[in-house]
Amino acid sequence: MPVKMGIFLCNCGGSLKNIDFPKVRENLEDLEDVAFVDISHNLCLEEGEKAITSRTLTENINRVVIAACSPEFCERNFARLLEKLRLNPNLLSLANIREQCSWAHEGDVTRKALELIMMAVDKARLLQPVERKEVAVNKEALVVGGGFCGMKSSLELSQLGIRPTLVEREPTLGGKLKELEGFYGSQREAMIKAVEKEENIEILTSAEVIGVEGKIGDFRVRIRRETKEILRTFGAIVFATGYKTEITAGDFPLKLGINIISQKRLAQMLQAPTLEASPETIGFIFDLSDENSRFPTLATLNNALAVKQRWGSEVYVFCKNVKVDSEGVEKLYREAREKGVMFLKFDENPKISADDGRVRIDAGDTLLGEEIALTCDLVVAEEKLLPAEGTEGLSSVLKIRTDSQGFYQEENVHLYPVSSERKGIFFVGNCRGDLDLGRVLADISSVVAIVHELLSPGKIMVEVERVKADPQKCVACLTCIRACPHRAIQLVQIDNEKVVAEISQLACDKCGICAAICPAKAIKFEGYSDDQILAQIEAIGVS
Amino acid sequence: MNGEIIAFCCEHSAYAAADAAGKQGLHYPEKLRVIRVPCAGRVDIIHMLKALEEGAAAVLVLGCEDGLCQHLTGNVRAKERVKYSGMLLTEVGIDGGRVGMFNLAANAPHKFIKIIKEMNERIKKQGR
Amino acid sequence: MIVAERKPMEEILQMIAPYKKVLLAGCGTCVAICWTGGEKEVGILSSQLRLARGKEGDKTNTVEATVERQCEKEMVEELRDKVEGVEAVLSLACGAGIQTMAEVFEDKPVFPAVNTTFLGSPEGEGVWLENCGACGDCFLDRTGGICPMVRCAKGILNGPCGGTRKGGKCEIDPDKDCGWVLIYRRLEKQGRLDLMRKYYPPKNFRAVKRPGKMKAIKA
Amino acid sequence: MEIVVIGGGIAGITSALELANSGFTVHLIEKEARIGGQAASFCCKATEVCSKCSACLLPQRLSEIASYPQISILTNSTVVGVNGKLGNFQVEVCQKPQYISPKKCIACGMCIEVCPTMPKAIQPPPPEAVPYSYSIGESQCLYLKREECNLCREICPTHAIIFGQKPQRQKLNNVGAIIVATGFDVFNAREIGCLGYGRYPNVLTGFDLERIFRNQGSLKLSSNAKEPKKVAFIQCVGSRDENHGYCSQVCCKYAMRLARLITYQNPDAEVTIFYIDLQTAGKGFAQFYKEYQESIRFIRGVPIEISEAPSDEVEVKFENIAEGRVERENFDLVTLSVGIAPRKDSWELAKVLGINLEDDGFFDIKGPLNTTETNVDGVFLAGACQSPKDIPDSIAHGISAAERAMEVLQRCQ
Repeated sequence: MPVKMGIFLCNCGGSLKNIDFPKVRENLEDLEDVAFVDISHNLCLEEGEKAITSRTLTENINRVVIAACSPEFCERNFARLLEKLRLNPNLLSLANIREQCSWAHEGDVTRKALELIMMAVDKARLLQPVERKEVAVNKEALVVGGGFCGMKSSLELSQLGIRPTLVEREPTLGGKLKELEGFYGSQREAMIKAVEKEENIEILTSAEVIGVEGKIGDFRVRIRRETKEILRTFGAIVFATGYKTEITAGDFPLKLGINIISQKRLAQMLQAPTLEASPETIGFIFDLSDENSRFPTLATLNNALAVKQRWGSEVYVFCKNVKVDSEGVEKLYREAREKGVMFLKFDENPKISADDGRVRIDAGDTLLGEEIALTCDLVVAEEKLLPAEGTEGLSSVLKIRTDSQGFYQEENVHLYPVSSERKGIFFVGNCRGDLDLGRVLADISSVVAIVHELLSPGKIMVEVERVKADPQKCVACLTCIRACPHRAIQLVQIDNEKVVAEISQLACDKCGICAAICPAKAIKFEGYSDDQILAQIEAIGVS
Repeated sequence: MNGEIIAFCCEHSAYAAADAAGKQGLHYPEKLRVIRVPCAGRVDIIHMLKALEEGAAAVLVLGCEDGLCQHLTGNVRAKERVKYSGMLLTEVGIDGGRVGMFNLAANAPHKFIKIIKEMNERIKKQGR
Repeated sequence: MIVAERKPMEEILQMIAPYKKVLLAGCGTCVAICWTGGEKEVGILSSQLRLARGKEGDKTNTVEATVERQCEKEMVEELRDKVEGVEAVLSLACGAGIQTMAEVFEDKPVFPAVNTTFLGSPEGEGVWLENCGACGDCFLDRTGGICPMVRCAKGILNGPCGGTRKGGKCEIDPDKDCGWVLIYRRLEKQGRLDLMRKYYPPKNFRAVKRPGKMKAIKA
Repeated sequence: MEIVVIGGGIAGITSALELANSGFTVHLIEKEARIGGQAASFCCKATEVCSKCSACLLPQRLSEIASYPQISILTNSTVVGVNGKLGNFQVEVCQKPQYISPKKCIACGMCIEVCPTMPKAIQPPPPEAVPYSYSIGESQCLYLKREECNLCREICPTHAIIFGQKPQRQKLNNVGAIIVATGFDVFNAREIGCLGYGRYPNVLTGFDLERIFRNQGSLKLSSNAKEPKKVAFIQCVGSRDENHGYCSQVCCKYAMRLARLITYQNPDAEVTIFYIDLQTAGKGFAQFYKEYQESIRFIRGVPIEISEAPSDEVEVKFENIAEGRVERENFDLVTLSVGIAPRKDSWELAKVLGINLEDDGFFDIKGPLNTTETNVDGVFLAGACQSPKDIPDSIAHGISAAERAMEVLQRCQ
């Protein structure tokens, strides 16, 4: 069908005075393929919409060029309007003559406005419709990790009508909850029971994920359960693989022993029904190696309070900074101080030495401005929060990047909070970093909300051929597959012979990296194709 | 074309920054022509060369801040391509600095203006 | 796969200096995959040439074409119409392709725009490693599938040289693995270490640069 | 089913988008003339590299919500009455007169040209404002004062200006759930008199700095129009004191980011940060801190007093712990890192909704595992109105509240 273009110019209520609209129209009217050029006062309001509608229908145009304000304001609305008019929304081309022309310059900018419109016109000529269709998705979700996050995510998912499968590599559910006492410990039994009772949740214990293929809506996951391997498909995957704590040898000068212990060991001692002799002086130390974790502060405050309550010991905390930036921690800190816990803040790491069966700490206190020497019966060492065992292996199975500490996800604020670079794969809780309870809970419900939104309709609307590799030109060099940040491309065999790259429209996030990198120029990104970009470049300065 | 500056602007950041500059009434040289792209990673070497061939004085690729590319590597790739294009230009005796890649955020109109003005100064010095 | 690198611009400009209208012929196979002579690179070089010549006030007229395999006469033949319309051909294919081109169009000067460097395999995105020296006398059967002629900096047939660094790195280039350490480890894994004890008489060497590595600068 | 979201800041916007994506009709009720909340006035703090302040996350969401058909935005509006229960609330909303209809205004700026007052009674919107429409200040407008002038109304091409409006009340029926996302008040530094805020021109708050960088792109002192050379940041102003038993969670980070921006723009600048405890936790932030430990001077302890010194400088009196004495030092600029305070009018809304406030004045939650639910079924919390939160946390909390609302509604149906 030959191109027939309608151009609508909007003078924004007559306010774009530094553009001579009649002159612009004059220059555009005689262009090839242009059916008409209309000037309007306010295309964005109802009357503008009516004008576009009637002109488009009566003139029977098949390309729409609109010169108006920034696409940020108007693109979605005009695209919607085109759809209403049974025109493919991709046949719309916009020129931003307000924010980036009239408002950005002083004096007459008619020429620039005309050029911007010419760029849009030349691009419009080359635009092709992009059809959309619904693709069915698998409505089941996979949750990996049967700890607090995994169980809570599964429960919330099932409440929203998504059927989760919960995979845990241990023989029983519970994860780190099994080690914790107090508030979390009290939640453990109730939670496990609730998960087991929920018919919608399928539980696979002693099972591990060993392979993930496919894309959102259709992930093919290989799970090894004891000796058997199961292949299952899921619409989305939520990783809640948790953390581990560790005392790193390099960070702490002395080895753990009877009187240098971990927080975990202390918690166990506190739980023990009897103790030979309760320690008189206890020292806690953290901030020795780095300061990016809230975990040591929280563990110290909770345990220090428990020590005070249970044994009444003298408690000293050595640290650089008390990390109080999560909900309720400042109150906990105050309570600890009121109960007599002493906080000593150092700049340089304290010296820790053995002293006749006890432990001596030499530290410079910045608040007192004095050197302090303290001999403790028990020293509780700093524990680091690290990704759980196997996180690295899983991330390479998933082809997903980890941060410098090995946690899932690079810090990219656009991907925050729980989404990964692969659509349909999510991370919650401490497997993606050091989070406190409030943040963990927010993680869980936000991932549940996103998964629900994706899967519950049972289908996703996709643009069929927005980005497409031409099988005739593709040489299967794998460049695009290696470059695609969203892992949306794979090789497929067509007509039983040639192997070519195929872009999954479900997984594709429309960035165009593949189109730019393809050495055979086989990939076309409709709307931003080479032709369309070059047409815009060539249109500059022609008028 | 006659000495224009072409800026390929990522729609997640630089394009919005350009809009914000207009909204705040911050003025910049009229010779700027913005081409909207979905990610700086879409911009290819040939786009930059073609623009210069057509007579542009300079080409800018403006993408998201380092580490903030929605497509993870788009802005990094763009930077390398710009570097490579600069080398190709130097090879044929053209100032490689006439192509440039800069990172900025959607809410940084002042940075946008600064980039455009600096590039304009550069090409002015070369008599374009 | 054949790996090639683009020639320095100066050289290319000199070659085509006498000709106004030039055909840039790419090849869609090996050199396309190693980002040197496919359709994309043809476009870039052609634009670069126009920029270079345009500056001198002498605009080159370039024609661009890429065939699937330039080493095939039948495929090169498809370019006849285009070749007839130009004064010279600048080929971005490997040495084999350039020669086929020159053979098919005997009356036209055909120039190489690339240097064919080695037989390589991709190591990752944009990186190719030389693994094979195309010596014509393969003995990978005895070295666990690792060629010491190429992977050893000294091309020693009965190695290692004795200068291997800690961690199995090469004496000459500490960034590279010692080829013979790699061979030892491979044979060890296969339980065929006895092969290390065998002596191999000198081979008939041909000039090969080793070990070659080409890294594309663009992404 | 309809849902009301009270508050159009980053948390409320996120909740609204999430709910609308799941098919709900959302009424977003904003007290101010524009949505965007506090985050709209934050600047980009990137230097050579991005400092991950997340302030740039707002513009994209704003432009998305502006053209979302299932979300109706009611600006200048407050919730004045709520009846009913989960699944069927009736929400009464009062809308202040706007004079310029945001639905009709196309921000062409013709009204501002003809406005005869000085300063102009009509003001343009800030760059990312949603709705992007002009507003009229009641105190300057001649018509609103004495019905004297009608110029803007005559020239407006879309007839968007309407005078003589009265506050309008409307009832939203069939509201399934209410999400409260009213955000926070910036702590008023005037409350701590000895810090001199409001008295000395070169004592500013962190939020002031954000606005200055945002609007001007660089920091110049108002007194001499020069870039400040010696800058001090004072942490925990309005946090962690006798009246505020919590950490505001954002101030250490914004102070360090702003400090870096200042030293980047003016390499001669020397920045000192006075602090109690540095909150360096969070992905990658410790690394950030490490890199700047050398170039920024950190002093433990919060200054006692700030007074004026000659030539527009500010004198800071602080305790030098290492030396054990009180010291005085002059700075070109002192920035008070003010914290997040609960909204002053929280209790009014709490009364209307029947929800509880906790000791610090933030809205109270149902239990430690329900950080978005309140004591009233069907009323949820999102963002910093529940407790101090930075932008990413507010976003996560916003989505979280939306999810809880969806789940509860699904259950009650």
